[in-house]
Amino acid sequence: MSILSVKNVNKQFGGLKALHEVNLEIEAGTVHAIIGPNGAGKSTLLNCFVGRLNPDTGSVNFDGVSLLGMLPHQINQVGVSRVFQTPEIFGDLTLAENVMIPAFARRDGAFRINAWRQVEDEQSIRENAMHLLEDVGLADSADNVANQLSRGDKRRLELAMCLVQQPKLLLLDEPTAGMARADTNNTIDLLKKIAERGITMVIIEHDMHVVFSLAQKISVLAQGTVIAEGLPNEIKGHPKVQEAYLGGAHL
Amino acid sequence: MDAFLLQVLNGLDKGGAYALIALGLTLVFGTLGVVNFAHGALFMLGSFCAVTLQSLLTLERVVLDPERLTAWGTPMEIRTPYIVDWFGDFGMTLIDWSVPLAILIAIPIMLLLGVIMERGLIRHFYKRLHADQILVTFGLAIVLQEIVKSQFGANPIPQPAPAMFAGSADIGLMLGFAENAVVYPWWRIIYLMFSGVVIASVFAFLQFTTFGMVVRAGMADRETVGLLGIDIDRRFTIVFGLAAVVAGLAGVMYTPILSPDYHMGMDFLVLSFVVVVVGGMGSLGGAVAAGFLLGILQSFASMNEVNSLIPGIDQVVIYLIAVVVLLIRPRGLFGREGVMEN
Amino acid sequence: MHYCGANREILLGSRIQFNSEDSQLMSKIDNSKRKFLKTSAIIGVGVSAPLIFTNAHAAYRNEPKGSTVTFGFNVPQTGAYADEGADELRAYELAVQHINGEGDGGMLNTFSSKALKGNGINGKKVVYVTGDTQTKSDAARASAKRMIEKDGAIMITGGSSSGVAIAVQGLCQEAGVIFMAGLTHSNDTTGKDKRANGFRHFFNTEMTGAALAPVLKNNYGTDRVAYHLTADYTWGWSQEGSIRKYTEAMGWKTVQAVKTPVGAGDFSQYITPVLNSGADVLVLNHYGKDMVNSLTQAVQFGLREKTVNGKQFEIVVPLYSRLMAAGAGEAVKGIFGSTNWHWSLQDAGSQAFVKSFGQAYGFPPSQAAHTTYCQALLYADACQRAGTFMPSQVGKALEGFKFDGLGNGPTEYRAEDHQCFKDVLVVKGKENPTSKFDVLEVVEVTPRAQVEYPASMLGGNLGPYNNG
Amino acid sequence: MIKFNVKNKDHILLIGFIIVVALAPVIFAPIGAGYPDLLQKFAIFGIFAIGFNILFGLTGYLSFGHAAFLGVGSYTAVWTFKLLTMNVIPALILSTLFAGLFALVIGFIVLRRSGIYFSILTLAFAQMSYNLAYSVLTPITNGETGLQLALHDARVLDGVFGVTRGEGLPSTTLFGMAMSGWSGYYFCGVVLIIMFYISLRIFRSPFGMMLRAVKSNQNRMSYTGLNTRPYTLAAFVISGMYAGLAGGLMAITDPLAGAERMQWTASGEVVLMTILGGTGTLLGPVIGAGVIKYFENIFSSFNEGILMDAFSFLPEMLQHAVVSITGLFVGEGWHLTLGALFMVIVIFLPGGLMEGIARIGNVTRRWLKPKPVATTEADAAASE
Repeated sequence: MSILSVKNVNKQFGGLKALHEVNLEIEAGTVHAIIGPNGAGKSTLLNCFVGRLNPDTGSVNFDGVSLLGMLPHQINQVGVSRVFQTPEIFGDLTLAENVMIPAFARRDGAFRINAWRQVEDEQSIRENAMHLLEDVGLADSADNVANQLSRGDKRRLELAMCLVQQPKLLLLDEPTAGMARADTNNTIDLLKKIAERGITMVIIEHDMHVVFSLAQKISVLAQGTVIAEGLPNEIKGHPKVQEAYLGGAHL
Repeated sequence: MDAFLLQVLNGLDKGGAYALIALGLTLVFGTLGVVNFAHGALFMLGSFCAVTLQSLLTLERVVLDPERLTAWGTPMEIRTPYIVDWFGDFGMTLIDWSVPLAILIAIPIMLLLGVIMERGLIRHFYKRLHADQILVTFGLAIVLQEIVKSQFGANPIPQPAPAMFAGSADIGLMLGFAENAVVYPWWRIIYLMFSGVVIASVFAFLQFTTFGMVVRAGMADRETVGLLGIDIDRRFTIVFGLAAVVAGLAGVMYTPILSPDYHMGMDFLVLSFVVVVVGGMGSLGGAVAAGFLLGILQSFASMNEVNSLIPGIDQVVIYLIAVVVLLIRPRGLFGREGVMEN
Repeated sequence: MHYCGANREILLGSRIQFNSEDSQLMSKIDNSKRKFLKTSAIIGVGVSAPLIFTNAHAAYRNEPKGSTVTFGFNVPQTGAYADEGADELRAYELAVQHINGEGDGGMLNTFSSKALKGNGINGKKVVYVTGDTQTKSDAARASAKRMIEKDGAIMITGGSSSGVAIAVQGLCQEAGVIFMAGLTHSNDTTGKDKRANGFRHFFNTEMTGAALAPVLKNNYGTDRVAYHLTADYTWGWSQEGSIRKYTEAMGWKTVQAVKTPVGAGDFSQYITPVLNSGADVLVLNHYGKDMVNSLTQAVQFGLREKTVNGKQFEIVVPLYSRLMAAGAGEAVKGIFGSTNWHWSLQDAGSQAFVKSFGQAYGFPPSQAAHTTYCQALLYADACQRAGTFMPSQVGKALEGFKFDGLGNGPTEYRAEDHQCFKDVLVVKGKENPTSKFDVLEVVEVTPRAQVEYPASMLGGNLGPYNNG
Repeated sequence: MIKFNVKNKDHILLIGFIIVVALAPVIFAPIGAGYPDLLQKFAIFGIFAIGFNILFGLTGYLSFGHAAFLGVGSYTAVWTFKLLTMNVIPALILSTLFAGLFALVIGFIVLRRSGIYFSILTLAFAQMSYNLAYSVLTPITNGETGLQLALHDARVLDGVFGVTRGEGLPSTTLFGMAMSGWSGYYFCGVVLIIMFYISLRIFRSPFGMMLRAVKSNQNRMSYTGLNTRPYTLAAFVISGMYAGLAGGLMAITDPLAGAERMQWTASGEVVLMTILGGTGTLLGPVIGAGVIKYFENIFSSFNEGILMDAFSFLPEMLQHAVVSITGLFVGEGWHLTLGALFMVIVIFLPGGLMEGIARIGNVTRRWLKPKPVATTEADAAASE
């Protein structure tokens, strides 16, 4: 069953066609990678899923609901979480707080003045958050300020923040960008574990090692259109893909 | 029609002053990223350059006249400025021209003050929070104005324009209106031209010199310029000095219109911020455009016809425009995304 | 109400006494025993602080129980009127010296009432505390409250604007002390907003109108068209109203009256329409910095060189302050206005005051200094005559009090509104000043009869005295 | 764990705060501040700054127009006295409500922008309010003179409940207890404690955490499913209500409301109070408010006489020299001291006075028991 269905999406910036008639179906419970050279429109497409951009024409449906015209926080509330290329966390807050905030968002909705109860009274939220921090291996520094973390740890924190919301769809924008090899492998392992829980994931990634370690299905985007789609093995030898990547240097 | 023309002139004149004050402020914003609440104080210090020169030129030789007594019984003092003693009529001319002459001393003094301020204080606040910058520069502004107050008192000190420029020009007569229809003071016309020249010079300096190119690049993208290995620190110092000079010159030339007092910097502070923000943070062209826009609209709002229609509009027009502009254009007239939004 | 205990009162009083003694006699022989006393007095204030919760059984608010009585001088020390405030303070220091029998006695020698003997008031030495009004109502009330609540001031005096005067007057009424207004010119101070505990020596816009109009008539004729620029607050409106009333009565027309924002700085947009309006007189109902700027700029626009309706264009500044007029420089020359008092007056009282002020400070006093000096003296005299400092008794002693020798000719503190009635000066910017203090010349001393009006005209209600 | 720590520390903080407020007349007497009016000002501006800190300290939105809400509160309170009753409770409630309403309207507009653009928008609205209150709105505000009580005021409720009219102007009461002098101070003090406690709860609540998240990263908030606008608006309105309450208290202790209370300098003052004391800390704003009001009222009152007295132990020549130098900083020069203080604090204590206190605390603690303590972070958490 397809959980995210993208039909005939077009997006233009001035004279530049960023997306052209993009069609995409994401199967529930799978890891779907979107790859493509720089400027292919991957990030634009992702932004159309989360409400940062609105497609000029076409439709984006998530779980039967149209995402068009919805604001980012509304889209999150229907079950889509996103990890950014450069980790977006609450740098001035502690790790525990970083994870508690999304937990509150899931429990209390987009807005609630919960001003009289104290954070320490919210034991279940905190336990939940600590649990997630343990999952990503950051429980020891739960009460440290998030800004002090390394880039890889920030990414893990961001993942915990998304996972605490138990999303139906998790979008990852280059989750290993700028990471050392060891860190990358750790992240792959972590993502594999997440995938095993049955969470649908869409990954944008340059690193083919990551893509082929995780993805069950791959779509290739070039110059704003999907030029190929299929299982990892099919994509590996696809001539169009080779061409798009200038002789397949990456493969 | 003549009333309209007069208000346009008023607006341009005001706009010139606003633009001149805002120019330095936005320059410091754009390049150094510093919210400088002491900018009004620089304007005030500039005008006190004129006051200082005037009091130097009119240093007097005091002779006591034992024949005549003051009302409280001490001998009457007869005072003659030394400079008149030495140079006679030429001395009188020098005193008469003290305001334009003050430009000559204001440039080095303001440059020096600017450099000292930047090196001694502002520099250490580049990386600090804007709130900290506000507090420290506001404190500096108070300290500066209190020092001026202790030296010159709180009352305004008259600074007449040279006698040559006293009185007004009947512009209307030249344009075919009736006599006295469009009359405008010579000094204000000079001020308008002066602000035009200063604004043009600043733009030319930034446009056509290598130094200016680097500064403009710095305004567009500070980090990259830093990465290029250009010694940006020294340039920042000079930019701050330049801003101080521009504010100072605006102050010097404004003294015949507004007798300077120690508090005038604070009076202009809010206004200059509004101008800069309406223009768009860090946009030089925006500051100039906003200065003239606000000046002209303020003049028109003060017309009896407008004011009787909407009572009190002249009191709030500046702020009203600021609100409207910011609601329509989120970053002011020519502001860029991401500047001073956090 | 619960106020400072008597113990604390005395300790505070003694501390303040030392202060003012020192300020009066700058060069005195130091005395180590006194030093010890002072120190212990200051510590005493701290130790005795809890006593503030005990109730003093005083007959009235801040009744002086020791050997001293405390005045509170509330003047602008920061902001636009700081120089005027400094001058007021100088005059107050002089007044305190004279009341305590130091210095040359100043106007006490010419004052018609001889109650004060130069030994303080009711046998008590006068000491004082000071505060900064900042020319803001809130700040002025806060500093007046400090002087009343903390320093035990029996009377508050000073100020340089009507808004502040009315605000502080209201406070003194509530607190139960006497307020002797400083420089305040709005009708409201002793009109709409008058209070039993408040007294004003300074004149008001009504008197300015009545005094100025005949002089304007003599100099500019009856066929004139006036254009008013008015500072947009209560004093400005009051001033505009009075001038219009008296000039229109003698035949002038008012073509336009425009309100200008306070502190506008640049008035060009208000001045430019004047020439084309058909007006041949511009009345600037501005005071302080606004007056300096609007006058300088109006002259710059060449208005006075123009001929309109076949007549020379003229500018009028109804209320002059010499200190501020100096800020306008050349622009004031030949411009008519009014003032409460001027140091060039030749009567014995004025000369005595100018002499002692000039000798103490090296320059002549301003009208603000004069009015505050008079107020301090008048209050002291009333207390002496009443034999007490109780506000209601002192007030009764001031009501209807007739006196002379304080520089404005025979004067009366009218009982109905606590306003002084005296001669009003019409002045003109001097063409050939001999010194930087010689800015104005007196063109006419308008006799008191000409500026009197019925108290009911300005409304308001004194209410009863409050003794706290 | 930290939870336990925070709660305990909060209790100690609150109890300490109550003790200081209760004993303020004694504590502040030695420095010359132990009289009702100044202590009332400490409490009132403390409330104002605490409220401002909920907006600025937590969300990072720097409002330069908060004095407008204070002014609205004051006008509302005086009008309540004039029209309804001299009892202070309705005035207090109405001034808070009206200020909140005003803040809701203004906030709805200005919160469309952030950063300096937000600051200028708030400044613009406040300056418009001030200018209009000073001139055109005089029938409502009584302009420059300020809104005052009058003998013939309606005071409908007082009439209904048969409160007898005296000869003179009535004074504000709390069911018969006069609200000037010491009783006025204790009323303000109790309100201050309540407002401090509310602020403490907000700081430690999930809502407070959301507000800190706004300051930290609005983008992340949106993608976490949180709508930032209502959060900022709520903070804006809450702090506006704090300001209105403070304005109401000003009118209660001194029934006069002047337009200058709304001027930008008054808005700037609360900004300075907050930064001076320590932005985002619980106690900092109260301390900052106290310091600034102390300078305004006490430093300005030191005249030459008092100085001569204070330095009379010096030889005469030296005495005059010292007096003329110190004279620059007190009396009419008190602004200079304040300006210099701003600079010194921000240069040497970036976290405001609270940082200074924390540093002193750390040093003493290290000095008392020289083992490595992990309390520093807990301290920071407690004060943040």
